[in-house]
Amino acid sequence: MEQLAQQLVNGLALGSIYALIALGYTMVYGIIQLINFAHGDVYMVGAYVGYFCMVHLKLGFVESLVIAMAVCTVLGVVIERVAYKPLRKSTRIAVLITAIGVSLLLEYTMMFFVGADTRTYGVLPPFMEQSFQFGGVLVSMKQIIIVGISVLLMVVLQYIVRRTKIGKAMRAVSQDADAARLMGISVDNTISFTFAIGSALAGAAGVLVGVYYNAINPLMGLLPGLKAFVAAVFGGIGLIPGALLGGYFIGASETLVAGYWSSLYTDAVVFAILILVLVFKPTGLLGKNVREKV
Amino acid sequence: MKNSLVRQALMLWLPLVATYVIVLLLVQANIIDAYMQVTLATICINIVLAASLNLITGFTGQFSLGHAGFMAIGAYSTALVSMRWDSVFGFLGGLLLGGVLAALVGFLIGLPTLRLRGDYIAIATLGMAEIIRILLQNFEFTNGAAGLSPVPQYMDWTWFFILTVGSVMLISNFIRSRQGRDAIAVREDEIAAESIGVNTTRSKVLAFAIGAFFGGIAGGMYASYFYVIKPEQFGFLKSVDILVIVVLGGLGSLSGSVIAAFLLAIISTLLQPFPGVRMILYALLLIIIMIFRPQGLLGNRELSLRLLPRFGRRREAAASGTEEA
Amino acid sequence: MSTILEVTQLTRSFGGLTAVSNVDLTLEQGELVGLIGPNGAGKTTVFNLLTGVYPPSSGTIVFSSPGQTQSLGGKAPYAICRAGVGRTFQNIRLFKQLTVLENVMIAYQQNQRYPLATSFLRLPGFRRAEDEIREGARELLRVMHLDHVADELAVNLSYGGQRHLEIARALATRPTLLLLDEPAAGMNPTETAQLTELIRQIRHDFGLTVLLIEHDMSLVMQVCERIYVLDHGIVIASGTPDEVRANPRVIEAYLGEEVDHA
Amino acid sequence: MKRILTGLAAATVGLAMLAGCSGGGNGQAQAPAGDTINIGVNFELSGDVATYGQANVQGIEMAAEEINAAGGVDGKQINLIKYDTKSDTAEATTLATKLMTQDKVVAVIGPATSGATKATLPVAGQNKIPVISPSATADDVTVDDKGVKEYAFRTCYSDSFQGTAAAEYAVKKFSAKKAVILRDSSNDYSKGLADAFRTTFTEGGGEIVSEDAYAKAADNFNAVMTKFKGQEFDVIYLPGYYTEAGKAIKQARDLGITQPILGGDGFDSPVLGEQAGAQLKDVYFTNHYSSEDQDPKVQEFITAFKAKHNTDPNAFNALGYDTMKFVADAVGRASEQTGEGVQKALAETKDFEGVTGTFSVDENHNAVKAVVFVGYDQGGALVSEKG
Repeated sequence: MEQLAQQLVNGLALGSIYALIALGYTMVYGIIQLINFAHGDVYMVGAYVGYFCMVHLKLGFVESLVIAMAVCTVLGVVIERVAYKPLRKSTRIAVLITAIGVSLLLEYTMMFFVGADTRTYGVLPPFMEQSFQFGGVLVSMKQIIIVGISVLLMVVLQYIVRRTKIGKAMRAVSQDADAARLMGISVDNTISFTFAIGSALAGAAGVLVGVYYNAINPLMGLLPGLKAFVAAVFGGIGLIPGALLGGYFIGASETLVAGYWSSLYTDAVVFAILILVLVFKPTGLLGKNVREKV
Repeated sequence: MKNSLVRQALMLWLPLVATYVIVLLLVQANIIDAYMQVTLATICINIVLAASLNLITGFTGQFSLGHAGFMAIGAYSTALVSMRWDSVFGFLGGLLLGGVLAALVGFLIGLPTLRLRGDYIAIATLGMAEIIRILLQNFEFTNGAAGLSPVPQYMDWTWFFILTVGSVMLISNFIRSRQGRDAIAVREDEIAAESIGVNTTRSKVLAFAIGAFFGGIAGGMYASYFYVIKPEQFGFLKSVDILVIVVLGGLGSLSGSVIAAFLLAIISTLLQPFPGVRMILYALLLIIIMIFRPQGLLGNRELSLRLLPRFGRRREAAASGTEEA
Repeated sequence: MSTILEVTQLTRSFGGLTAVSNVDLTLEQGELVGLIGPNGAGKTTVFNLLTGVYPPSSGTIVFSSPGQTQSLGGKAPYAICRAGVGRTFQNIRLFKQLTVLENVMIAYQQNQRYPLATSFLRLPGFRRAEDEIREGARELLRVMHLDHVADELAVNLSYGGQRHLEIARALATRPTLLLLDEPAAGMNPTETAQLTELIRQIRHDFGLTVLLIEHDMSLVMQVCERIYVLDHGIVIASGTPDEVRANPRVIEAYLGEEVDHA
Repeated sequence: MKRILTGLAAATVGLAMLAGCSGGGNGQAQAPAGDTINIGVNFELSGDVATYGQANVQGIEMAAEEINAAGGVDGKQINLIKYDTKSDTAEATTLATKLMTQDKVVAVIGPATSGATKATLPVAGQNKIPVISPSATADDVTVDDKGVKEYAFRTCYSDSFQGTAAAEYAVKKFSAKKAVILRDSSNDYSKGLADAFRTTFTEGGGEIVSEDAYAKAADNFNAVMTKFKGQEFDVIYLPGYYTEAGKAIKQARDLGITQPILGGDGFDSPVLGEQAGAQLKDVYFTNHYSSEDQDPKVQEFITAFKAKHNTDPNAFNALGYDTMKFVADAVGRASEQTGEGVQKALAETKDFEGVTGTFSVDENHNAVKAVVFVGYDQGGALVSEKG
């Protein structure tokens, strides 16, 4: 029982990170139906910016987090404007290949400058190294920070999407871009804004992971990126609550599989669950079936 | 009619045999040196991979991100069988077994998932390939992460030629047949295809399984040439590499796939002297090509899945009435 | 004359919305029947139910072809097509990037099977089977006056040409019942007149029963022997063109919409 | 048919272009033959295992610069021709072929990993050019059931050697009766070490109470460590690389697991300490040398490396460095400057004094050298012990 609780706490922290990345995936997919494979690498860049701020500029955790988010925001918008916008009218598969190109470009440009070797965030402020015992379950301050910041960001996101003008524009464009354009919404700006928000969240996830595991490298974005995408599909791609659900579900199932069976099979189980979900509920757990007009 | 059949057969086989003989002689004379032979081998494998994925993604319109999984099945079958029965029959048996197993997995995975819409199939196939890789990494008989070696090398220019040309011709024959046109109809408009009596699920699963079969064959070619196979070689990035060839050449253009396989080999060779920035240049090239030529090298015409280049058809139609090559 | 199609109490709802409600409809062998109604009346949904695009929520569809009577409800579209029901689409669904000939060939080949091995290995019989398919398809193109554009891409045809091609493709499946969804939409009066003649002719030549959705009232009144009128998913009237024209409920339903045509 | 013709035409053009660009394709400037010795450097510089390849190459390049600055080998400068395998074994074979047939090298150093190295060996045999890997540890890299592979060499330990040494150490130093193993499922190095450890440990009467594995680039060891925590054992054997091991150690200690953790030379990197931080306690690993070693060779290497790269060297750096010197030494002793000559000289190497130890090449082409146990005691202080 204690072990189960401990595994779930671990899963919660991991799930928060997946959820943060999955949000960016799902929003971008929702608005331009692109599987943005470069998204995991934006997360990697966020982790490196955080590293640079904390280790070289000796900034605090919060400042570093904000700077990383800001840099990633700019990066996300630049990627969208330079690489994806010219392809707005092309097939989706062409854009996908471009996304893969951007992903490789980010990975290897980063590797060119910092090398392939792992970097560490070094010694963290003492308050972050604390941990607490709750009846046999160990909860570290870092886990609390990760979950806390993730939840805070998700609340902010929800506010932006539900309550602000730009959020409404985002929803309108994802429903029907042409209709939104007729209503006077600048579709291009809305798409850029979506990339900006998604990238900021990925940047935050990067710094949180750097702090949590204290290890970053230029290829770190590939696997979490893939899994976050799985999370997004799992919950129902294009849906913000779906990304949250998917992120936490995958975090929890990974830790449980590793804890009770074998960590050899965590990824296999995650993908198997995904295939089953797709077969029985193709639009994801929260997705609605969309009827094609005949 | 008889005459034109003979003429067509000659036009098909003469250049093929000539290519085979010329390359064979050049290899003997060492004008095509060892390095070019390896590169040629890579190209042949990539042609079969790309052609088979093109059948699934380009012709049938089913977006697959898991082709490396089929390749892995073929590679491991060929390796295991030919390591046990170290003879050309062991090699061919393993190759065939690999293709059949890959097709079987393709069938089993395709049957439930091919009902899904575009991107979901991509993710389901990605998941399938990852599961295959993880299983290979953990099975005892596949020797885990260390992989299998030494795989007996049976692939030489003759086998490469036979298997590559054979695979491409079989795929091409399939596409230009009743079943192939059904598959193309599915890509063009699934609902309309159903409405005229095409069993779309059957068509998709068939194309998927055939693509998987040839993916497996390509894997076997790989295993029997490169001595060593490891699960990590068949990861997500391998699937992406294959997809890049297909898209670069043009979705729904077999000749595009062939050309793109050559082009990427040339690009790779040109980039080799720049080890530090090789991947950066490759990534930039990929982005630039997609921005300026999103439809792939062979452009709209081939992309639009004409069975023959448009002008060719016109001319032939004019020359011989109902004749179509 | 025998009944070819008998629809009873056909109902379909999407979520809370009932698009088609308790529709009864009967077609006799060889008839040419119209299905009309204002926009959003559920006409196309009836077609989609008849052809298996959606399964019905309730009700039965019984289809009789020579030697066989079967229920179509819940069958897959391709199976319904193979049973002998062909259709066209209101929002034209051609295989745009294929040639006109290929569009028809794909439909035609569904009844001209040869095994997979023949395809792969070009076994004897391949060429003959392919020639038969191609010739059969060309013949239909001639019927639909499309033979001169056989090698054009479908997407490059004129609007009228595309509508003709849809019919040719549907004919190629060798149906006994043909469902035409607004075949004259977007055509000018001359083209419509030609099409009217063509529909009559193919019905005769191919021994078809035809169910037609049409907005153009002049066409419906001219060619149809009987008419069903649908409004809000309910059959509000049926009968000969004259009877329907005189029915006050029909006039009411059409009030403000195309009254001048009616 | 048109399409096949088109394809063929393209194929012909492609071949021609390939011939064109590969003929003049040796981008590296090559001094006229006679003044230089060409040595191939065939490593994973991008892709999955770029970390190891890049680290090896740093060592190799540093050693080559030192050799050239000191006048080269027999007055000839060493010219390194470097390629990137993209962590792909097929590409490793392709590039080895290119180095041996087009670039006319006398030896190829690399790749870093066992699978890729094995994939280049048949080519080495055909062309009679030795391949020397600094870090291909799998037992069957240099020898298989047909006997020793004539053109294969390495400067690292073989897996079974290290795994066995670790198991013996666990029994001797910690009187361990029960052990758990956590290995990296995605590389054969880890599997090889784990297998050897398991065999030796159980033969000595010990018991492996639990065994699990993680995948490469894993971040989260909480789950598996939580599972281990519920078991009774004396040591953890963690035969992985520092990239994951540092995180695993930290998470284990954070969860309150206090048993000693043993590892292999994959631990040897400053990153291990940076990741584990203050939790790097009671951790020991088999290694080639200790940075504490007062041997001037070791200290000079560490100082020079730090000056150049601004960080402490790891095992890959040191092995790469030694491999270059080892190859240069053999080239200097070779009767003729050919692959065959260098192969003979390599095989005859006796008491080569490297940073990673003084070693000789045995009949199986392994570098025979002593093992050092390096570790951090319960207070986190660096300790070392000769095996």
